[in-house]
Amino acid sequence: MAELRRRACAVIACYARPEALDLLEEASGCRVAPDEALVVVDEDAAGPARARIHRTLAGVDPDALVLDATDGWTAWSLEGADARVAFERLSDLPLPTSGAVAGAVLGIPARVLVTAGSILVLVTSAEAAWWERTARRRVPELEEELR
Amino acid sequence: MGHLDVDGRPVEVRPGDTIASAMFRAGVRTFTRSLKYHRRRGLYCLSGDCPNCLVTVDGVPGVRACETPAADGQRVRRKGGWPSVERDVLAVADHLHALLPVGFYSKTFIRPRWAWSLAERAIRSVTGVGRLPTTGPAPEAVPLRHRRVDVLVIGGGVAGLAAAAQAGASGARVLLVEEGRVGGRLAPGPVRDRVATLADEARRAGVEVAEGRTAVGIYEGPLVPVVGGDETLRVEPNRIVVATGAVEEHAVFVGNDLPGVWLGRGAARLAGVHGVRPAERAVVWARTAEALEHVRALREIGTEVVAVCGPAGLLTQLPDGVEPIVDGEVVRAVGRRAVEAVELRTPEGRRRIACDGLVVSLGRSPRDGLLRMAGDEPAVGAGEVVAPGCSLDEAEASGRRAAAGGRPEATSCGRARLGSDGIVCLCEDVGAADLDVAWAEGWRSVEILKRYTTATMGPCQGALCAPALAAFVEGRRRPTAAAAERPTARPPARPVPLAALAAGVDELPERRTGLHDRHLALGARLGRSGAWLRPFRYGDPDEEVRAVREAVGLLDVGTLGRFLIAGPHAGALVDRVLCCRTDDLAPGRSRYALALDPGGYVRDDGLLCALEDGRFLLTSTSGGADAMEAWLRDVADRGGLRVHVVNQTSWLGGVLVAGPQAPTLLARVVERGPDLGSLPPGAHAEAVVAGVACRALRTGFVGGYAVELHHRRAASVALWDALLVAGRDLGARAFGLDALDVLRLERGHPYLGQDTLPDDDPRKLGLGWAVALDKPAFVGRSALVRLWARPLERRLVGVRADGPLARGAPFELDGAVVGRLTSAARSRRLGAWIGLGWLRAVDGAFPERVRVAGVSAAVVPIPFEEAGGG
Amino acid sequence: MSGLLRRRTFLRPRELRGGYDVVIVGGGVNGLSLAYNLAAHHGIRDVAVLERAYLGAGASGRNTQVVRANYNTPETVPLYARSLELWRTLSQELDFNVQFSTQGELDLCHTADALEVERDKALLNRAFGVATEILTVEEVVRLQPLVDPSGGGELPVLGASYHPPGSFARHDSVVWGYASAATRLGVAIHEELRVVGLDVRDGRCRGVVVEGGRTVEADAVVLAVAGWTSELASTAGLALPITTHPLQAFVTEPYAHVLDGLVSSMDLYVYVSQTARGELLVGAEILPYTTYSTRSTFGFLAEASRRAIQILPFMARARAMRQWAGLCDMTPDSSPILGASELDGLYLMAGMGTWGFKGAPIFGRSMAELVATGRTPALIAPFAPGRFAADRMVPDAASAGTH
Amino acid sequence: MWHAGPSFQAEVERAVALKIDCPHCGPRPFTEFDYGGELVLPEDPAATLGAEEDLRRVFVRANVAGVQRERWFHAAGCRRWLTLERDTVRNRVVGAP
Repeated sequence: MAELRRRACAVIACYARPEALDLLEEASGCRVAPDEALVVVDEDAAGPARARIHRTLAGVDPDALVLDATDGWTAWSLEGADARVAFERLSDLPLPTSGAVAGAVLGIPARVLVTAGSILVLVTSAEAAWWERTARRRVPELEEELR
Repeated sequence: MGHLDVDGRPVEVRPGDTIASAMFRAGVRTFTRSLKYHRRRGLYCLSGDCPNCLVTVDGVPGVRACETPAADGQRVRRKGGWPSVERDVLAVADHLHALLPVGFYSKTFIRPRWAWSLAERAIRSVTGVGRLPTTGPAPEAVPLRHRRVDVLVIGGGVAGLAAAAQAGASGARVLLVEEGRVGGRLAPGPVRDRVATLADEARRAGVEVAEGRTAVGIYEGPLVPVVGGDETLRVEPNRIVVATGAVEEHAVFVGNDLPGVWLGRGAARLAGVHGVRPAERAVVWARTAEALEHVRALREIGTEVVAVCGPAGLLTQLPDGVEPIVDGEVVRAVGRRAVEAVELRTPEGRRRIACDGLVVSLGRSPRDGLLRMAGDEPAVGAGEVVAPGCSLDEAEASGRRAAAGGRPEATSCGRARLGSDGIVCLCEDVGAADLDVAWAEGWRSVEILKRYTTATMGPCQGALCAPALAAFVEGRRRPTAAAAERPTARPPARPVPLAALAAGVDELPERRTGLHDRHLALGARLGRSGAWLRPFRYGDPDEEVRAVREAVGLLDVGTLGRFLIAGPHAGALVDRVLCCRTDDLAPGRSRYALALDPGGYVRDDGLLCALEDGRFLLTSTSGGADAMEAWLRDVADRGGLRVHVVNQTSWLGGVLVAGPQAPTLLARVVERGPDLGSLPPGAHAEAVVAGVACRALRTGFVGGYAVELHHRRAASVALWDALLVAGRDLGARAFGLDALDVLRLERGHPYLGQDTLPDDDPRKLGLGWAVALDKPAFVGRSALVRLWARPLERRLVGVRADGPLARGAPFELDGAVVGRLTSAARSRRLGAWIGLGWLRAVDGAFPERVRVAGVSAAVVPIPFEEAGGG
Repeated sequence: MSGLLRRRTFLRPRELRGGYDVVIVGGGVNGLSLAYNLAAHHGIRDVAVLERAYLGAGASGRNTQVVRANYNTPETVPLYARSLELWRTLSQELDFNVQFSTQGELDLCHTADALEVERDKALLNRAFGVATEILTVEEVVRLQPLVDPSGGGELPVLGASYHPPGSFARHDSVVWGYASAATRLGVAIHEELRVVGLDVRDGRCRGVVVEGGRTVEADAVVLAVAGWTSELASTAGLALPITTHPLQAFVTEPYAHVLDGLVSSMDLYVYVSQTARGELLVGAEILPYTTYSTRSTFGFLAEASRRAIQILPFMARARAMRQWAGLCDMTPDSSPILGASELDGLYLMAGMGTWGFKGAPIFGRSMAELVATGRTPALIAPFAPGRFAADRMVPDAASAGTH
Repeated sequence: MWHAGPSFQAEVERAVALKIDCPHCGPRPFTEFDYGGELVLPEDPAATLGAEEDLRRVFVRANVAGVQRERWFHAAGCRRWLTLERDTVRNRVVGAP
């Protein structure tokens, strides 16, 4: 079985020269492109993280942008023994053992972060309601939503 | 085990039965009636390759009885025949071949004109493999799973299992799919023993064996969809081994489709796997060593094999009591309802032998559809599919070679045998004589013969008859022609239910703004507008229009595209993408901006706002946001610009506050920042409104005083609620797209895509003023220079009429079509019907009046009115 | 029935000569229609049709057999309306049953936007005498009870446009019918003869070069090679506003008749019909990228299956039997290119997108008049190759790319 | 750390058919991309051209049956453009210039 849960988190969008982004050490991030990265942190750590990232990037690239993109993304975690099977029902993305990929999940652009315990899927907030409804319909292994 | 209900008769089911074996044991011999001539057809291949056992099971037609496990209570109906399969009066067609020649429908029902529609009706009512149920609950959606493996093996016979075992042992992730059960089609004997041994080896090597699964096709990627087992897999393998084996060759002779004529492996399967006697007294026509195995299987079940005809070398080891007929060939099977005798041609002359079964084993045709459709994907064949008739050891070795990455082996196609007549294509009832006729008529290529006669085009997709068709052409064509090739193999390899194919296809994504629940609470009628769900109206749209014109209205504009453009070349990017001047835009100012494509045609429009630090905020239409982002990035990428394009559409909410009372309302709720009630046109500012940080843009889309408030999406509800509460006494209300349509029309503002054509440049839309042609370079500039050197031949106009205007109707002038109305509404305020549309110049001038669906309309300047404020 | 027992020869092989009045490249429905019309209506019988594979091997044998006139511009509606008129008597004209069958076309709308577009279209159609009407959901269900008004519970049907003259004809039969009628009139049809280039001398197209290097001269050369127009034109140095895209379709096993007419969805981009043979025929829109490959994709099969079930739930139990792909010439405005090219002696029947089949009778008729008389018939004048440079496009993307 | 782990890298080496090898995201089915058409010169879309040349740029396409340079936008992934070479007859990506 697997569980799909809404996960509260803060999302920080970083735009800078590649060599600046190379310096970032955030573990829970997705390097979307050479000049763009998306960092996911706990909500209460968002402020300090943003400041730290900004310091790091601005040191190399004065034009670096560090933006709070939390409202733009909604995060879902897939957990449990069948989490990978559940993911295989949603996407043909090759799932890394750990790390991040950007690609289509249920056909819409998503960011996927894999850690030891879970698969975190970020979809745009505008599409989040549709995504959840569709995912629950699509994955027989999912447990009923825990409310 | 229970019973089947076959056409209302109970039929006993025993363990291991398929529907076909149970029915045959119960005495059923006629399983179907053929398509055109209503000939009786019985069990033949017993391997899913022929159409002879297609029945309707529990209302679902086209089920292969030989591959479907029998279960208690199944309702089985045989198709074809009227009133029944056993007593079919339409079988008279079989005696009227001359009246049903090949190409029949091309040559008949030409005159009178209505003849065809009558004939077609009659044809359609009797065609096909059965009747699809059109009522009752739809089948449940089939789940999908994407799988990635190193090696996918298709087929669980000797070669496939050997390939899988070998690959598994080398550490690869291996998935083997088998249509039935591994070994399930095999009579006891050396083949079945070898299969059991190899299956063990494969499982020990970690191979995942999936039974009851059918590979649909081999597609680019490679991608191999697999159906069955209650889910659909989309397998992406690194390599594919196709080991789908072979089917015994379909021989064409007179009477070759009578019930009682068997392919050897079919008869052996019925005898050896299901323990059912295919015939009491059988003749075997053999050209393969395998035929001797079939003779043994038949004798073990108690069938009397009276004679075997074939080459001398094969007939040396026949058991006692079986007459060898050296070099004998079957020329005809005789019988009314089923085989009663066969006629042979032997070196000694013609002979007739009474029997109720004729078992044919002449050679093999590879079941190679999958392999042939593989194109240049990394797929390799193994075993009989590439070497039909190979020995057990050869098949195993071939499988192991394939696992090791052997080169694809060429497919050899058995050379089919064609008698003077007989059925070539069982599905479509095409005889050898039909092919002769078509040939004589001038149809000479395999593909046209196929289409003209419909041979190979039935449910079995030419599995049995394609080699025969190829052989026919090969026998007649000049040798230079490359036409004897077999017809193209097209997916799916086996017929597959649409429900299984549709598994996991995405529903259409739907986007919502942060105010979705608020719209529902207000009783809005929501609908799709592009990908977005948007409110069309909350109540009476006329009242909503009135609110905006006389008080204040709120519109959810969280769908608008919004882009932050930053970086050293931000200014250069917007200057290239947009055709307006951008370099003179001071922070805090905004400008209406058109984005053109390289053809000079309008792609999108929006507002460009200059921010501090050389950054810009650009808005776009709701439907155009994704394209705008791609377009911005394309221009930046090709121009080598260092710029960050941040699509903030889903990050931000947006509320439009519009109407004469908007300034009053805004004054009440602004907490910090400038007075948003007196923001001049072309200005924007940051402000905190009801506790929500906003960027406020003065806009002109609906006319009058209007401000867009862009803010964090999560704060939309708080802002919306605060505005409605604070504006209650001012008459504030929400308005939807229906009201917006009237409002913008009164303002004369075109909807891009609705009021515009793909080849509208700014001049055609009356937006030439928005182009700074004196800028040295922007996308579309050279096109505009070229286009504007010509006289204007078409333009967007406003029309006004007293009578109702019907959107979509052409503009007519003296009976000629000179344009078309693209938007229309009745404006209460103006007391008239107004509309937009495109109009062509007539003799160099634009008409001043046109007729629109019978209504006379005046061509008037837009905007129709300057609706207050401004 | 009298024709039944008569032995007929539809095609006869002829020797290839060194020159003809007209050489038509492409033995598809348009090339053959032109050949037939030249011979039948203008007495020009010294015509050769050169086909690189077999007749109808290209788009003609791969399309989805739909004939209709409910287009969306003042230029296209009358053109296809006239074609539809010719279709009605085509079997009699060619003495070959092309299996023309009028069953109606139902276009479902699941969004307000689509319904508005259909409303517009219906008004325009009626202005040209083409019957197209707007139906409510109730009327849709009454007309076609197999339709699921809930759109699979997901995308409810809001209404539909209905085009009663919507028809089918068997695609192969049309090719064979034109070919046999043209053959009877003396046209030379050569299969398995590949044209490798155009013969251009002194700034004029004087013929074609066939495989092996032999030249076949002609006063007029016409390209009717859907998908391959750019390649052939490029041998004469002509670059065209055309790209080549694949269009796919599939059929199910044949079943007894359940479905009348064409049922399509304007929002889900799928359409379904049932052929006279009983197969359910499902099509969708063209792929967005260019390709000359006619390999089918599973994405299409899966997507079209799902969309078909969404509008016609009974389809879930049907079994897909065969899928295929054909090539379409697409133009910047999604309308055909018909007329004389900028190179003297070379004519184009190209850029037909998904419309080549339905237009064939009028395209052949009009182009024959142009080639024979040098006068461009008014119906095809708006579709001249030079319209892009003249800023006179005929944009009809709303009708293109599907059925 | 930012990119995916080793099992992802192994996938990159697979034979790619109508997969597009995005330099940022790895090989993906074309359905994740928007097609941008064949690469039309000049590279700088803002350059001003004469009428003849402009007409060619706007309307004319080589549409080769063979290898073509073209643009794709990775809409579902990095949302960046890439230029690649595809054999339009075999429908395979053959290189990224």
